[in-house]
Amino acid sequence: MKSLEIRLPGLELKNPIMPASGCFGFGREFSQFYDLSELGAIMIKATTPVPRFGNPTPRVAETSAGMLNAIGLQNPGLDKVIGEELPWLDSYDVPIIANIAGSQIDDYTEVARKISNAPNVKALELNISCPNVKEGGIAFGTDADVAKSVTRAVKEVSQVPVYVKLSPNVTNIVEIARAVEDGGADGLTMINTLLGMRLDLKTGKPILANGSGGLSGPAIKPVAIRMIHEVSQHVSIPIIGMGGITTVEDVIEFFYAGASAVAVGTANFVDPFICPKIIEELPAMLEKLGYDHISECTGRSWGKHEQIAYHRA
Amino acid sequence: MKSLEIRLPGLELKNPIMPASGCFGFGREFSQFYDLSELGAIMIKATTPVPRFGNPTPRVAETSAGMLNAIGLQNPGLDKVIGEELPWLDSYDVPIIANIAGSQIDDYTEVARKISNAPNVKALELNISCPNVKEGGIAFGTDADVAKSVTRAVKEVSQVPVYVKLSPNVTNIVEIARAVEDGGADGLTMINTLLGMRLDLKTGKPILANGSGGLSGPAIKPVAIRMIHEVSQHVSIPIIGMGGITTVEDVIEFFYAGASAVAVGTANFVDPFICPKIIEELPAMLEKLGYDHISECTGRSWGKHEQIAYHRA
Amino acid sequence: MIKQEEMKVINQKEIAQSIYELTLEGELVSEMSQPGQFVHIKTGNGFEPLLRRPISISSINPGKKQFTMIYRAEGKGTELLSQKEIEKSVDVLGPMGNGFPLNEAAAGSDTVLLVGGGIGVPPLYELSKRLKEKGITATHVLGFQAKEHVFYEDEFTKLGETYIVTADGSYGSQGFVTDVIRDLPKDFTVIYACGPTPMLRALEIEYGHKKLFLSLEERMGCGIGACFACVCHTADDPTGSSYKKVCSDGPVFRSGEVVI
Amino acid sequence: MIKQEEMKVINQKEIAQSIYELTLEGELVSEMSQPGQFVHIKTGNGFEPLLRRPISISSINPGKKQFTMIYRAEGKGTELLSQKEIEKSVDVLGPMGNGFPLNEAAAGSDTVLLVGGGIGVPPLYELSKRLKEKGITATHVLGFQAKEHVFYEDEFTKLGETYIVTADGSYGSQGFVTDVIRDLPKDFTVIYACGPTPMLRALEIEYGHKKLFLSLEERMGCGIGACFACVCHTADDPTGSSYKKVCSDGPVFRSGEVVI
Ligand SMILES: Cc1cc2nc3c(=O)[nH]c(=O)nc-3n(C[C@H](O)[C@H](O)[C@H](O)COP(=O)(O)OP(=O)(O)OC[C@H]3O[C@@H](n4cnc5c(N)ncnc54)[C@H](O)[C@@H]3O)c2cc1C
Ligand SMILES: Cc1cc2nc3c(=O)[nH]c(=O)nc-3n(C[C@H](O)[C@H](O)[C@H](O)COP(=O)(O)OP(=O)(O)OC[C@H]3O[C@@H](n4cnc5c(N)ncnc54)[C@H](O)[C@@H]3O)c2cc1C
Ligand SMILES: Cc1cc2nc3c(=O)[nH]c(=O)nc-3n(C[C@H](O)[C@H](O)[C@H](O)COP(=O)(O)O)c2cc1C
Ligand SMILES: Cc1cc2nc3c(=O)[nH]c(=O)nc-3n(C[C@H](O)[C@H](O)[C@H](O)COP(=O)(O)O)c2cc1C
Ligand code: FES
Ligand code: FES
Repeated sequence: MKSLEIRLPGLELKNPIMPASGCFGFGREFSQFYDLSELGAIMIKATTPVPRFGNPTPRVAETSAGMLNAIGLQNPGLDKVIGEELPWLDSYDVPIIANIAGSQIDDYTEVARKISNAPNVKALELNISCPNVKEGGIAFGTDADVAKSVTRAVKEVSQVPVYVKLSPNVTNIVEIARAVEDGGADGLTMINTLLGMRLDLKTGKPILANGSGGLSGPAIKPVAIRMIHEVSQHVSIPIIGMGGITTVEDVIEFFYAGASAVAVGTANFVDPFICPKIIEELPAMLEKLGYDHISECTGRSWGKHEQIAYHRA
Repeated sequence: MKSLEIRLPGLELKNPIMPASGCFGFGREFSQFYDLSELGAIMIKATTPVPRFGNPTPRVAETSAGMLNAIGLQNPGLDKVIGEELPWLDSYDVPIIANIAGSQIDDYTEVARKISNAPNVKALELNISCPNVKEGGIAFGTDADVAKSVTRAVKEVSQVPVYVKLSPNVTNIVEIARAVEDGGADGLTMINTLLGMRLDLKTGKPILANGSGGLSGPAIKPVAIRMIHEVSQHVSIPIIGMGGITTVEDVIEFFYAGASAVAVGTANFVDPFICPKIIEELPAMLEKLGYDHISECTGRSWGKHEQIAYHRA
Repeated sequence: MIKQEEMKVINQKEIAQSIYELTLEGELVSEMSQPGQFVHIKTGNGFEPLLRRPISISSINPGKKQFTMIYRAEGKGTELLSQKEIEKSVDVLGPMGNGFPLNEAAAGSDTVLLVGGGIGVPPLYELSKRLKEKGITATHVLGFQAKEHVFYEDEFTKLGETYIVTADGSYGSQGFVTDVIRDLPKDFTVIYACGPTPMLRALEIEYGHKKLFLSLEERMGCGIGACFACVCHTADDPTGSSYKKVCSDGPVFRSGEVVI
Repeated sequence: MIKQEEMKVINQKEIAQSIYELTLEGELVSEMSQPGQFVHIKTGNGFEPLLRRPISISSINPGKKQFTMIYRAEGKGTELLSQKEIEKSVDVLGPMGNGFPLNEAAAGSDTVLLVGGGIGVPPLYELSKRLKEKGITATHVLGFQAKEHVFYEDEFTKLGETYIVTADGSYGSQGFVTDVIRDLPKDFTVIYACGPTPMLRALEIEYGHKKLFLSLEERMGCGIGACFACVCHTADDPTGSSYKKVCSDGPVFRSGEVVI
């Protein structure tokens, strides 16, 4: 299994596969299916300072090779996450990446300050790209200056490295990526969901109570690959890639694009065993393709292959 | 068939179904399958001042419920389109919407001036959203000011109404839509393709010779619906909707979102009879849903239904 | 425990218009404990459709390791499911959720009513059989849109008194289940119900003061409690942040527990 | 004329490792005129995969309204195709394109060589049969990766001299088709070829001065000439804007006509 170990800022990963935020809760449900210690890391559900109920239902709708969600950052709030969820997760040998969200910069810093003290939280994932909340979320992620400020503010208070989760709903993602790198980000995670909508044939109204929602799943994979390919060649911080991963081949494609680790989101709903399955299949796939270590795949799509070096564990 | 007639600036449509630009050539190939006069209109392949070969091959790659293309605006050039293609098309009773493209504003105005004189060209479609050319194309469609200028310039020289084709690869599509409306656009067509990429598992390199390409097909439908829903409530010019339409139900959904007519792109490749099939199925679907006229569907997803009025034929 | 299994199709037949009865076999059956639980089914290969479909367990045959479900083929997923032929396999995740609490009804002292609407009828069948085993003969009030959609009348009749009501009056009495219940002479002490939300709301209004158990429906993502797609507010905090998940806390709730 | 038809599966069998021979029946067969044309197949329902797959026509039986194709199941689409069972239907669009010009070879005066590589071999079979009907016995040089991929050796041998060459030498001679051709004693006047692009390029370099017809492969969108996905430059304007479409002008081109 040596061939799968990856070292990234704050993270010593047994393997580069982790569930994506919001698609795995705080791990409890999946712990009935397999040992969470098998995972490279866990990106927990977005945490806000106070508990949130989120949006009215229906919150999900299906699309071709994808799904829309408008959960609206429902979460039990910072205190409960720190008091209950993280300690529970600490019984597993797996680093936690805490996804943090809020309506204003102070929310982010409050959550970051406190949650980064939890012993198993090894990195933060700054969610400036949630499309499903009225305030904050995506608004922070679509303006380079704002993205940079919130990154900087969080960096100042965080005890652990900070990864910034980028929204694909932008004209120029490289600009945002560079801004958050400038703001001190230790890494990027991308992509969050694309904004989408589905209407009911009978009523003409949106299927989601919230109107629009975030599109995830295989449908968005080519968009994710394109963005990671582009951004990875313009920043020098590593990228955790996500967006439509369902197979071990997809994982390789994300590495080729420029990712140094990947997260699996929607696919967990379809096959709760998907993460350990991919982890199991990875070594054989690497062997078949002739790589000794997964990190050799990073950035193969780039113009120049020398650039790969800094991503290596 | 009365229930399908739609009147839009420059266009008296027998029905609101037309093939999308680039997915139908200049109609010759499809004329072997059915009578082109059955169509509401035809959006012909992008025309540039001089002939273009386009990008190297491979130019297409498949994705989940979608495809990527990087044709690169291959076309026989303005003279040949005016001299051969349009006269040939004139033997059919169908309005032509000429998709015009270029690398600089002068290209657009040159094509617009000349092509808008062709008797069967009833409207122009200003392609400021092609993701597959180095210069021009999408660059014009991602900046509101530039989009406005090119719209204005084309409006000045065009003999027929001008529809502007919007790119979905932007942070704020409403802003661009308003800018082109300000610039004098008579209508909008949306959406063009999303930027995407696929990498080859063996080589790690992009499957498309061009690297990235435009994502079309069912995968992007929720993105199109979301954008049309939003834009249609912020402009007072009509929208011809497109992006992933494959069924009559999809057509209704686009109308609900705010479209006044629709174009079918990728689906023509899978089923060459798709346009006439949808046209045939539309009246029964309207009847089933309880509408007398297709225009009643426009904007059903909006907050207020009064707004529908101006879209009606 | 929830398991994932490729289960074998033992039988599939259309028992009413667009209504299919599907029997599957596999180890997973031994995990099924309560009536009212559901399974989460991958109806096609690949991404079309992408998500699983929740379908209630209608009857369980632990001896044969078989269970049956009854569903309406309407959308893409259920349509595909209806095409599964005998001997083929179906990807099932289950059993999911918490079903109808049997021990809330006591033989002798309780009079039990089961109320089903449309595709909410199926889980009541296993429930009624289990009640019977406990010595309780339930009364059934089953509502359907129209005659052609009625199913399992005989099966329920064998277990207890059964009233069929159709919205258009084409079979049984005309109207809603609540109309029928109002006219029933008996005084029920425990009611179990499954059906469309308006039906459940009506029952809650009229019979919320009794022991009433309602099986809810909600669009689901994961089906296991991880994605927060299927939450509802708790009744004691109707606008606050406390919640229940239909998939893992439900789908059956005691009336007054959650906002429906 | 190109037609779209749900054709019936008459037979499907694996004739070499991952190589399938599929026979379909339908009216569309009566439109098939030239060897070297292809069909465009929807291998799955719905959007998975989304696009059709181009597969050459390998032999035509107009009397029975049947045709046969031979393909390698490798990706999603061909994999699905290989699962089609007898009596099921397959959505076919065809026949597409322009095939091998039979009239370029004259009985008596011409010595004809057919060169195939891998899944480029199939269309040569109908071609060889047609040549035979014209009184021309062609020589066949067929290249494969390895022994387990070799197919139709007997069929070709019945029509004319047949040399098999494998890249790994596990069957026939070892090397490339060009190695074999160089060693053949005969002087060919007309060569028809279908196979991977590097093979076609090598043939063009060595035999471009002869009558050489090459069947090209390119990723396709529409398959009918409307989308400009499959174009190649013409040889007389290799960097200009003139072009040919592989799907509708080809897939067979005369050597020197287009840049390959
Ligand atoms: C706990 C539970 C138990 C159920 N038991 C049964 C049963 O025994 N028999 C039966 O016929 N139906 C049952 N349903 C409803 C059934 O899940 C839907 O009819 C089915 O998901 C529709 O899928 P489709 O592919 O036909 O429709 P589509 O419209 O293609 O579905 C699109 C999406 O919407 C979801 N969806 C659509 N309708 C519903 C619905 N009513 N409830 C939840 N999600 C929906 C689908 O799951 C899918 O994600 C149950 C639902 C729940 C939540
Ligand atoms: C004119 C023509 C005739 C052909 N005849 C045959 C034949 O007789 N037997 C045979 O086995 N194969 C033939 N091929 C190749 C065949 O089309 C591909 O093997 C097939 O499309 C691969 O599909 P897939 O789903 O297995 O692979 P995937 O990798 O899933 O395909 C993904 C996409 O790439 C395209 N693609 C992948 N490989 C090729 C290729 N080599 N050529 C063109 N498109 C490709 C597919 O069509 C699809 O759009 C022919 C190709 C062309 C252009
Ligand atoms: C139901 C659902 C909930 C999500 N919640 C969050 C969240 O709380 N925070 C976040 O950063 N991303 C969230 N996401 C986005 C995912 O983490 C991921 O970026 C996205 O879904 C793309 O990956 P996928 O296609 O593999 O799902 C959510 C996605 C889904 C489907
Ligand atoms: C092969 C191909 C070529 C295209 N060429 C053009 C073009 O020349 N001009 C243009 O405005 N749009 C072009 N498009 C975009 C389509 O017109 C349409 O906006 C897009 O494909 C979304 O619709 P669809 O999902 O129905 O295909 C092209 C699309 C495809 C797939
Ligand atoms: S469906 Fe995911 S929490 Fe209930
Ligand atoms: S595949 Fe469309 S032009 Fe050839």
